[in-house]
Amino acid sequence: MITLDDPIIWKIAFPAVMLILAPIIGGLLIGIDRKLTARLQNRAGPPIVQPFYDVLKLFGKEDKIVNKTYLVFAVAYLLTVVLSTGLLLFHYDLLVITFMFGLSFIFLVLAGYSVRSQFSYVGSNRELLQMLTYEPILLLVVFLDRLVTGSFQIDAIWSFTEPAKTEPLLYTLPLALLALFLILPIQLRKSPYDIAEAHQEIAQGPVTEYTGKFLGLVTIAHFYEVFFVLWFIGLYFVQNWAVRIGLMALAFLFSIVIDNVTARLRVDQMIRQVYIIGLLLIIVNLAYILITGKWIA
Amino acid sequence: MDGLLLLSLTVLVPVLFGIISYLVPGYNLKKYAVILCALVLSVASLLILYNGPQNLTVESINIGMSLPVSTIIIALDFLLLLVFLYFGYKDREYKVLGLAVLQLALLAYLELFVAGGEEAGITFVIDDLSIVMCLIVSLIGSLILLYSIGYMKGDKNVSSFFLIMMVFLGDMNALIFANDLTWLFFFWEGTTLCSFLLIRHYRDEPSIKASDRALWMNLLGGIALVCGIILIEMMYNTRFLSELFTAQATMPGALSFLPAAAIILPFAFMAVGAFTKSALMPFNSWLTGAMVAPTPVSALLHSSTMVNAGVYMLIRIAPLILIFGGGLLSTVITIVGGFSFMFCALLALSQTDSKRILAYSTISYLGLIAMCTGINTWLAITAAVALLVFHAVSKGLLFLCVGEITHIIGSRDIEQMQGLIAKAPLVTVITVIGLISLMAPPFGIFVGKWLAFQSASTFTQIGWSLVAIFFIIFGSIFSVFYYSRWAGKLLATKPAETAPPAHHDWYMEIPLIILAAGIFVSVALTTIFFTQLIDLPDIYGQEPGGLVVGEVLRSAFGGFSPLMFLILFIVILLIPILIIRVPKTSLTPTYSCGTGKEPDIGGGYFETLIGESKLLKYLNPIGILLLAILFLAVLL
Amino acid sequence: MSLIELSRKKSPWVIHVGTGGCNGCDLEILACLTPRFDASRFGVMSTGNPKHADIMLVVGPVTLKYKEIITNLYNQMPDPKVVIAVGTCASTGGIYQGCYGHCGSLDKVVPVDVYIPGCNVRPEAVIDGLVLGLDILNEKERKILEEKKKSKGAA
Amino acid sequence: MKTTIQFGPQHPVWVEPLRLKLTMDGEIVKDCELEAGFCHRGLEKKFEWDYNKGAYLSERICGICTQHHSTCYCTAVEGTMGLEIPRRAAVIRTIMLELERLHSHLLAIGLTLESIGFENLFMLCFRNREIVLDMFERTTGNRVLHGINIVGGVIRNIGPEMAKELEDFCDIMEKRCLDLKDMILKSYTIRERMQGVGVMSEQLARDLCVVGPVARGSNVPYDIRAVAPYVLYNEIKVKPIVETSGDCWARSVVRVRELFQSIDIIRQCIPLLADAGEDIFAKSKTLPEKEYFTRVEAPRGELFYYAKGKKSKEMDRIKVRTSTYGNGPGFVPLIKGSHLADVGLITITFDPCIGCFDR
Amino acid sequence: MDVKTVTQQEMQDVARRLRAAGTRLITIVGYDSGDTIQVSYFFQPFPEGKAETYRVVVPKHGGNEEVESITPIFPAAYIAENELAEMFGVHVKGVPGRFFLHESINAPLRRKAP
Repeated sequence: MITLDDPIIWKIAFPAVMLILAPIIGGLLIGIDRKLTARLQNRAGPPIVQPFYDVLKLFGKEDKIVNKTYLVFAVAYLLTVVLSTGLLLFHYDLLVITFMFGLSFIFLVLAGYSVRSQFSYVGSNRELLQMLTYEPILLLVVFLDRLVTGSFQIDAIWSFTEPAKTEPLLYTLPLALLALFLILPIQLRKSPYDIAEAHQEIAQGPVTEYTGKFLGLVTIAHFYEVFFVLWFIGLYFVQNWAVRIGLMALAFLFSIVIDNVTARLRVDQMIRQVYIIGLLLIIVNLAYILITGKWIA
Repeated sequence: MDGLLLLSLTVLVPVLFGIISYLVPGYNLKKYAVILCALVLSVASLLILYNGPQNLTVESINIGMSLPVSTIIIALDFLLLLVFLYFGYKDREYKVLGLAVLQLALLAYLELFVAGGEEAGITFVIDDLSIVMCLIVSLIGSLILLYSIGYMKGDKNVSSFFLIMMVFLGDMNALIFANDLTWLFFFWEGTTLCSFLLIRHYRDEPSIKASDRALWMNLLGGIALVCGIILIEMMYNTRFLSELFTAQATMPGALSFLPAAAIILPFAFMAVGAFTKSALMPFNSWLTGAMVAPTPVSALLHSSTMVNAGVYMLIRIAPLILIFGGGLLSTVITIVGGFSFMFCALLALSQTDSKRILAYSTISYLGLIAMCTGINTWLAITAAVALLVFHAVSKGLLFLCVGEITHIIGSRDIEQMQGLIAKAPLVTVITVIGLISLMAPPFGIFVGKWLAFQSASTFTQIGWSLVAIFFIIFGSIFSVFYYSRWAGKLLATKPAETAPPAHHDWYMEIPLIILAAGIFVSVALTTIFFTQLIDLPDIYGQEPGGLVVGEVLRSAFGGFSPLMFLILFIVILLIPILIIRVPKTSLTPTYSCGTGKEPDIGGGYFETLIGESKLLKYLNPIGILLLAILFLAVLL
Repeated sequence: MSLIELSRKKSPWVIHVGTGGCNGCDLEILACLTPRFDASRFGVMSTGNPKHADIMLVVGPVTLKYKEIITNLYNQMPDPKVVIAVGTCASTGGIYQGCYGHCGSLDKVVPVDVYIPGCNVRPEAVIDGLVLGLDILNEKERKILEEKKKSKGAA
Repeated sequence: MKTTIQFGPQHPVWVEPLRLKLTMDGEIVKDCELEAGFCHRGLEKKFEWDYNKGAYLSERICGICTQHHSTCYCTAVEGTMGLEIPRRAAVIRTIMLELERLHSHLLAIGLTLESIGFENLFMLCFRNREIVLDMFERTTGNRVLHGINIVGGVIRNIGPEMAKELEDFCDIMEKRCLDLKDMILKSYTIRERMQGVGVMSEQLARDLCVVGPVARGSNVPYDIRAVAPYVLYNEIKVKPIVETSGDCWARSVVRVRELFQSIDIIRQCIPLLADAGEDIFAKSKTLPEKEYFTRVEAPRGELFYYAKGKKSKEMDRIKVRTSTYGNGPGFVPLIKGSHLADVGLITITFDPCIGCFDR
Repeated sequence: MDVKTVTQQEMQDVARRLRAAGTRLITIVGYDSGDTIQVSYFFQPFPEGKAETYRVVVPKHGGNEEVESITPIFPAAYIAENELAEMFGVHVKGVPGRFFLHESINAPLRRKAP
């Protein structure tokens, strides 16, 4: 008899179900995002399930293909994102998850590069620059996390945040959370840092040349990404499920609001700002950890 | 099997075959000599692996009469320096002349005044580290030899080329096994000579210039090394590396003005020697200059021989530094390594010449290895050895690929390599595999970086740990940048581009295929490698619980399974490759705002921002400053 | 109606091509996407990239220089696709008839499915035209499938 | 090797066709080549017909500044005839011109903001613009192409009730524009993107003889309403609004400030309607074989019509020199050396009207 | 409107003088009267003053008419001169003469000689 307290439920069944639900949640979030954005702009906006209509429609379209290579990488991109989401849900090593998520971006970049198209090329270049921007911050946050909890394992982080042991990570790493919020727009591809897919400059960047099914696959990958990024943020800071979901919602709303009150910045501005502000936040937080001695060697 | 026999197989046989190939007429005969040599070398190295660790003492050689090896080596050593003097004089290169004279003086001082009596000791040590190194040198070296059969066809200096290549391999093997420091010094200078001769292979203006630069920088390193040896003999009273572990350090009267902590000084000198050999930051220019040499030479220098000697030395002395309390020295080595890692990656970002990119990336990865030896924990040294192996395989492969690509398109510029996959699918796919193996999980370099990251997280002083983490993160990201850009260039095809029938030169392509397979095999065997071939001195202790649990690499903070991820990686790429079919009817041109014109793509190397001319003028002084700090750290 | 057909009706992505009109209709198309008229209620999204688009909105008489470009764009759109001629000049040439610089109406260049008359069109008319185009999308797909079946049967 | 990018003719950021061939090094544009003519219909040839129809044709040169085109055309033809239009017609024309400036500037600001990815404010601009279009619809019956100018005057009157509505409209519009101004001028990201980007120095502006907000953004106070007053601008004095920095920011700020200027002018015009007589058009005379040219300050700058009559109902030659035509040489030197991300922005702050440019 | 008719050479001098005085070029208008092509240059003194018009009359001889360019003096004249060249089929020195028109169309505003 399996009860709700059975570790199997939480270790295997729950992650598996979430992995299947992830694109649906991600899609719905994007739908909510579009609706909210529309409301903020005084529009009615599309229905919340619009992203699914879009994807389904794309699967019913003809494929116009440039070559095989970029299709291979698109599928690889999707699979890698799914894989990293799975690793995240199944509580693998955080460092490996971060790198796997980075690998998905590498695949996207290679996909963009391998079509010899003007906008794909520029978009891939920008995608790389974006990676250059957010990955250090992300890794540093992971490192800070390890410094406080003494492990890269998610299980350890979670057991660490149990209130019985010590205070939630949120109290020790508040600025790291802010740094994550700072790179959130890059990962969710939202203004002010949505430069790789800057519609008004380079069409859709690396995604420009995809049609039909493969565009649909890339879109699904994006659903997973949204889920991944929010789950990643929710992962850290508090043990309480309600507060954790609240934090995810906060991050999501934050990204929507920021998207709506900012213009898109240029690449150089993005790199400068994220490096300066992000590194500053992390260094201050690090100093705080070191001074208060809340770290484990 | 007899260790001595194996040793002579790995050291003397290449030299012998080299001489044979030099003497026999005709390319075909030379070819067979080379192939035979490669075979013997590979088999010998595998036998050494099979045979396991042992210590050997070689005192004399019997060829009719008994010759003391030490004397021969000392004689050869002086001869070598005279050769350097000759070249310095010939090229009017006064730096070389001066340094060679200085080195001669120091060597004479060492032999005449410092060297203790003729006490016997272990002259060659075959331990796990040297076995790993020997495997790298012999296996990858052999493949490069095979490859150069195809590559050097028609070259007019091919006889001397093969001779030097093979001597180089033998010399390198000897260097790896040498335990007697004076012998080690001879082999060390031997690699300098071989690389010098190989770099000036084409005998034209740029090669001569580059070779002279390589020579004087390496002579500088030689001086540092000989200083280190002199000091070791003075302070530790031994000339055997293996005896240093148990040696008692005493400050000799002549050096009594130095503080007590200066017993670590010889290792600082040896580290500087290693830096020059590995071309770390202030000395990087010789390695980038060496790109004028034929590509197999570059491959040899970068992957299996020359530069590895430097980091090998660092790994060798790392436990000694730990024993004799050189924490500060280690920290500086970390900084120098990390500095090279990050900034050479940044420099590589601004390059278009594929060989220069590879050169900078080599320096950057050697920096990472040096950094690991600086962190100097069990995990870090493991990371260093792992990186050494994986880097050698991937980098060797990439250099050979570049050589082949140069043969196909006649250019080393990565801009010219656009859409190569349509022209030469095999070599392109292999190159892309090589590139991905240097940046992406789960390949070897990633395993190494992961270990380095883990070990940097445990670095004893948290402040320096942060600096190390910073270097690792940014260096890795920069590497990802330039490698993926290059890979993208290779893959960028026009729609419906058809391939002309490619010409296959199997001498060149078989090594490529073997090395590419080697990348996958090496990842698959990672865990075995870590359990079987990493045996570190007791000073490091053992990682609690061990590094490998089942198929999973595990550190104190986390773990992952390379094999599982390798399989996942292959599956992720194979599924689409097998499933996707592209019908001819659905081919379309790319979106070009409706004009229907094919775009040119390229550029974007940020030369104005991070070009060599911009960065190096700041980086070189900083590198020199770091070296100064290194000595200060020892003396203060 | 299958799920895909339903979503096809719910998610028309448009590409807006101005070929040489007076801008009036272009602006009304923009107005369609903005708060007052908000065609995104029906899932309309302006992509600006033919490879992602289902519906091409063409404004203005096709000028000689633009002729080739509009064929290129049309060929890059994946099936099923609908072309809508927005405004009188795209439909017939309008007031510009007889000018030397253009080749008349849009249907001389690419097949047109929906004509929206008016000089200039009103946003309501544009939305109406879009909705008309949605049904044609599914019809076209059915036709394409039938043809495929036929050619398979013939083979 | 460099990247070449075909920026247009069909490009997501551009409503109208224009092609820029950009040669890039990374993100920086090294060279820029302009190709136009994708909108060239041959209207100057077409103008050689009945001068009454010409007013409608001139409106269709450009759907954004239709009023200015037809006013300028009519004034030119009236000039050849020596025809004096009734005062009421002049007032109505002035009101219409300024209304049109409002909607055109709102459009230009909105598109500028969209080109830097600020969708929210773009939507806001368009929302405000709808009110202006409503006003057009109330007064002329059309949202975009109004068709009220004929040679000799206008064909739609603005009655007292409508004048009242116009007043209300001015109040609402002013309030909304103030909000908009606050949002644009105080936004950090907009300033970050626009300040110092695409700087046209005063010297360059004078050399290239650029017009309109582009010139005024570069501290060249060139405004036809002040330099060569037409319709009612003799009475209603207009002081050119200038900004000194010459970048995208300055050009946009000029437009934002001109919104208030236009509202102010409309406000001044409304009382004049009351005692302006009842005639809204004068009977036209026969077309003499004379030439004449007129200029008006269109939203994008100086608009020039040259008219030459024939001894029949048909015109002999109409030359239209639009404002974008004057600004055309301006953006190529600015794009060179800028970021790719700024190419769209720079061109859009010139507010290019390709329909005008190519005719 | 008063028009001063000048020769091509005088026009160059006029242009130089006006440029030095800070005058703006409004535009260049071409007109085909049947047997001549009239090129009118419109200038606006700046900051104030009345617009000035200068006219150059080029007699037609079968498409080989040459007009001196003022683009070196007034960079703003580039597009206008281009248009003049392609619309009337005259050669304006140093100007490519193909900007707006599709390659299948030549000199649409040129009239047949009476």
